[in-house]
Amino acid sequence: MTNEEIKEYISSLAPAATYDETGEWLNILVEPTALKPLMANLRTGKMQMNYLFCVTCVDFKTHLTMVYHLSATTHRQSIVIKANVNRDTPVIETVCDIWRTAEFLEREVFEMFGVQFTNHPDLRKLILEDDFKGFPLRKDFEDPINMIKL
Amino acid sequence: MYNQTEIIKDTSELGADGELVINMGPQHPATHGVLHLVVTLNGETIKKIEPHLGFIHRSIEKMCESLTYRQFIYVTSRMDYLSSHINNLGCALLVEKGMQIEVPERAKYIRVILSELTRIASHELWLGAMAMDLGAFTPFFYAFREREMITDIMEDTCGARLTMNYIVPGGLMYDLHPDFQKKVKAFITQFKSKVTEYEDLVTNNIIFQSRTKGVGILSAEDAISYGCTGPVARASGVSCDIRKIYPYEVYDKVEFDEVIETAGDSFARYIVRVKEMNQSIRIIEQLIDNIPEGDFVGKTKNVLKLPKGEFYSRVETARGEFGVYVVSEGGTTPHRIKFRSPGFSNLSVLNHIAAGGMIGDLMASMGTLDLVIPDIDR
Amino acid sequence: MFSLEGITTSVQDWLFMKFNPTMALAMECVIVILLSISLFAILGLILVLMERKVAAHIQIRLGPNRVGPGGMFQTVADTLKLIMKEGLVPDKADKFLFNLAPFVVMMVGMLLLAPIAFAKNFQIWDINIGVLYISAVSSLSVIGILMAGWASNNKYSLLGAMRSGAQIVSYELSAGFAVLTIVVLTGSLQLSEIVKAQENGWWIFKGHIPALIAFVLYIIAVTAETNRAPFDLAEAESELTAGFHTEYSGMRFALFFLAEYINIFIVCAIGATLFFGGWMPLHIGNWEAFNHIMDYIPSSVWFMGKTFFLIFLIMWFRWTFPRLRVDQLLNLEWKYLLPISLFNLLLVAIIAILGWHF
Amino acid sequence: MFLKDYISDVVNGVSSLLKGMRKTGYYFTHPKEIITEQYPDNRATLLLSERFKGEVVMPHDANNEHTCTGCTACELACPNGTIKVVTKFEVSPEGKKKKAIDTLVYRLELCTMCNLCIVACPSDAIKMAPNFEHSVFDRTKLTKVLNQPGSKIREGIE
Repeated sequence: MTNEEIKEYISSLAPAATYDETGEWLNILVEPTALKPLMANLRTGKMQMNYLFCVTCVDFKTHLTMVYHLSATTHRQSIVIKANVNRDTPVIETVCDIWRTAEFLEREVFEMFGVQFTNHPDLRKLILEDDFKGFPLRKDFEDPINMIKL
Repeated sequence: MYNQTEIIKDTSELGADGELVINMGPQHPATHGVLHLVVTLNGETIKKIEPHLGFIHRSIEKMCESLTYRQFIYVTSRMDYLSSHINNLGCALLVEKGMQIEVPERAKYIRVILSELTRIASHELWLGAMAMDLGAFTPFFYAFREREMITDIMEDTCGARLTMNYIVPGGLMYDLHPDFQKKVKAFITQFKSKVTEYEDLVTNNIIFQSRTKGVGILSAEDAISYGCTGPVARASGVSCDIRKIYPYEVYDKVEFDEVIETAGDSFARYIVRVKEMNQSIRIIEQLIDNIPEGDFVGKTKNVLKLPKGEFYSRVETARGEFGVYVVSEGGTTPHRIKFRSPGFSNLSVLNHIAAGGMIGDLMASMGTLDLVIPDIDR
Repeated sequence: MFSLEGITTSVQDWLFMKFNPTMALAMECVIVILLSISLFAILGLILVLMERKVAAHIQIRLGPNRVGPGGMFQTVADTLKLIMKEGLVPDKADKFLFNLAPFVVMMVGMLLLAPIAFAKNFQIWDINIGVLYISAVSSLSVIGILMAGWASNNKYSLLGAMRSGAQIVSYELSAGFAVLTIVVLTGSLQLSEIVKAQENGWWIFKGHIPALIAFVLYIIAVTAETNRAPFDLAEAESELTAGFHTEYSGMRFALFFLAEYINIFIVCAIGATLFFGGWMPLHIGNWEAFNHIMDYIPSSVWFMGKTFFLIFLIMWFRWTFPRLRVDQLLNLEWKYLLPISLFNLLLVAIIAILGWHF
Repeated sequence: MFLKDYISDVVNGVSSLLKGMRKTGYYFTHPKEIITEQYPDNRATLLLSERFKGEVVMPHDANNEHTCTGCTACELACPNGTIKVVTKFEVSPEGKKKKAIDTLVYRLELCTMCNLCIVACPSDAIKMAPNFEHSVFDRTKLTKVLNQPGSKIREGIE
């Protein structure tokens, strides 16, 4: 599939999507609300994206961006799905019922960035202790004891 | 003299249906580090395993945000310390890709040879540690004898035995040690003569086979869905070798087979790793005599600045696909860096494959997942 | 020829000459108790060192080599350390049972010492049901292990103790059957009779293949009974940290440790008695000259040599094999060892009735 | 053929176990294969690779001169803040002011032996020494001053 075909296909699923082809792979920016149906379609539809190899979040100081790297073990074409979420109350729907690996990756994003994943079966802290305050990977996180400014 | 009912209450904290919750780890002989598993048992049968991570979490991703593109490579040695060289390579590839740095051919060959040596060393350690999990202590020492030869080679060439940091963006830190080729050849001869020992002691052993065959079965669909990579996924019949799919460095010039088993049980994972060692030997044999002359490091600018944008590079470590995702704002340090560690995804499958088995099966499943805890926690 | 028999009889004569019979008997008891305790201590030291050296050489290492010449006093130093160490009792443990358990295990070992013939005519108690006595008493050690596991108030200990219970109860059977084959061949339960029956050749040679099979079964079963690898599920290091003695430290742990090695010694001594003729030198049929030369080696050396050979065999197992899983352990007993040993007993009975053995 | 399978199971199992025992038995009876190194005793003959990254040192020649110009390249290259260069201005006989090092503080307890400072150094003033016995009883002893007291920069190094 060429990038044009993918774009066409995704536009039919999520009309509001915007595209960015400057990087190595096709980047697709969608609305957080449109993410879940799109993902479900990408997994089961004609793209058959069965391999979610990276889920992460980036703090752009004005907003958070969820980044999903998708690929397929059959045709090996990778695409990147992004969704901007609000920094104060970041909420997005989980994809861990589509790809099981997302369960742990989303738990990590939850504790490091504070993104709330709705319908996640077990959204607890995975790495940090339960009473940890703050979201360490956000840019404004301050820890005067453990972070040494050089 | 004692009140029996009181002791029952204190001893076992029996849950509903007589469940027994035990904490395996953070200090437990089988978790090889500081992994904490909360295991719910019903008699000897495991009902649920819940990993608790973070005992060696150093927030390497946050640290890297304040390190330059030259400096952040050395931190990655501390993640998967058993394949530190390959981790370094992944990061260097990302910087080279982002800045279009030309790497000399000689450096590429050396990088691949050292990667494969690292892979063998990692698998050797895994083999010993896994046999130890299953109660056989002796293979550990035999495996370490061969591994010691590799660490000696690493020490000669890279100056360190575990956290090499031999790779810099654009090439290598310094040239090969003059004895390198001789020593690698000596290692290959030694390894080939000793590999039958593992077969006698471990592979063909009836107890080992009955402990691992049919234990911890992972289907191909689940392997993909859980994001498993490396030998874990290949044992389930999923082709996922980055060296074959997206060849980097000189992997497209060498002949080797991607080892794939279909059973998906612990024994298949074991066999995949043992066969992979032989494939690594095959790669080294093809390259060791053909290292081209030339520079070992390409021309790079003094200050490395990645252009604005996003970059992703991946390599095949001993445990699977290691990915580096960098968001750059154009400065000397990354804006956000994310390491896709193979161990993290491989760990998430543990509950799926070990629940329903016995405590002894948990050791076989966990051992063959080859978990390195600093890699998982990062 | 040097003989221990002379010493024992002269000591006995002297005691009976000096004191009245009751007093002399009491004195003899005290001497025997002291001797067996010191034997325990010495055996513990030797066997632990031997295990470490065997393990080291199998694992291409040197083993202990710093304390004394060639590391000879390493175990003495270890014992000193264990004696000095504080014996912790976990909170909420059942203190009485917790303290009692190591002694129960230890006492079983001591009781088993009674019928063993260490040399010609050197035996504490030549009981006429010796073999039966051994089978009966050796199964008592499981009580001590269960006590330890239960009283520790630790989940790992409990799991280990339960495993050990299942294991010892089932392997008791095939060990018993293996012993019975020799009883059938000899026609006596008395250990001295069994040894005497091997005057013209050991049972393992005289009893044809069934005796060999019985020996293999016996070794496997007693390895399991003494909780040794590959059947060390009760302490399975990588699964249950240390199993039933997870919470034990200091001298209490040392007693468990000692009892393990004493148990190995005892089962190997019995194995040597049953299959290798105990203190009986290697005799081959009517080769008078050969038999005569063999007689020159003291009987105690023969006994110890055979016992230590069997101990080495069990250590060799430990450092070669992986551990079985608990269900496989029981499968092995009920599906393989027990049917084979029943069949084997039948074969031996036929051989014994028809008089085919030498 | 249940019985046949049963017997072949037993025979195969036992033979696989015996093979393993033969291997371990071989090593037990061949003490020459032992690979133990008696560490503190063999210190005199211990071979360490010359590239071994043990600690950062600053070589001085016979005249107590080093080649460090105090350019702080190593300090900038270090990821952990292990090296601290304290500079001073020396007045040469001609009256020119020249930058030179006062002390080069090296904190071994922070160092990860990544070798980046050595690569960054333009005048090869520092190098890695193959020394791995770093244990001390007092942590402050791990903070070292690399330039020897009274040392000065070699002539001709800019």
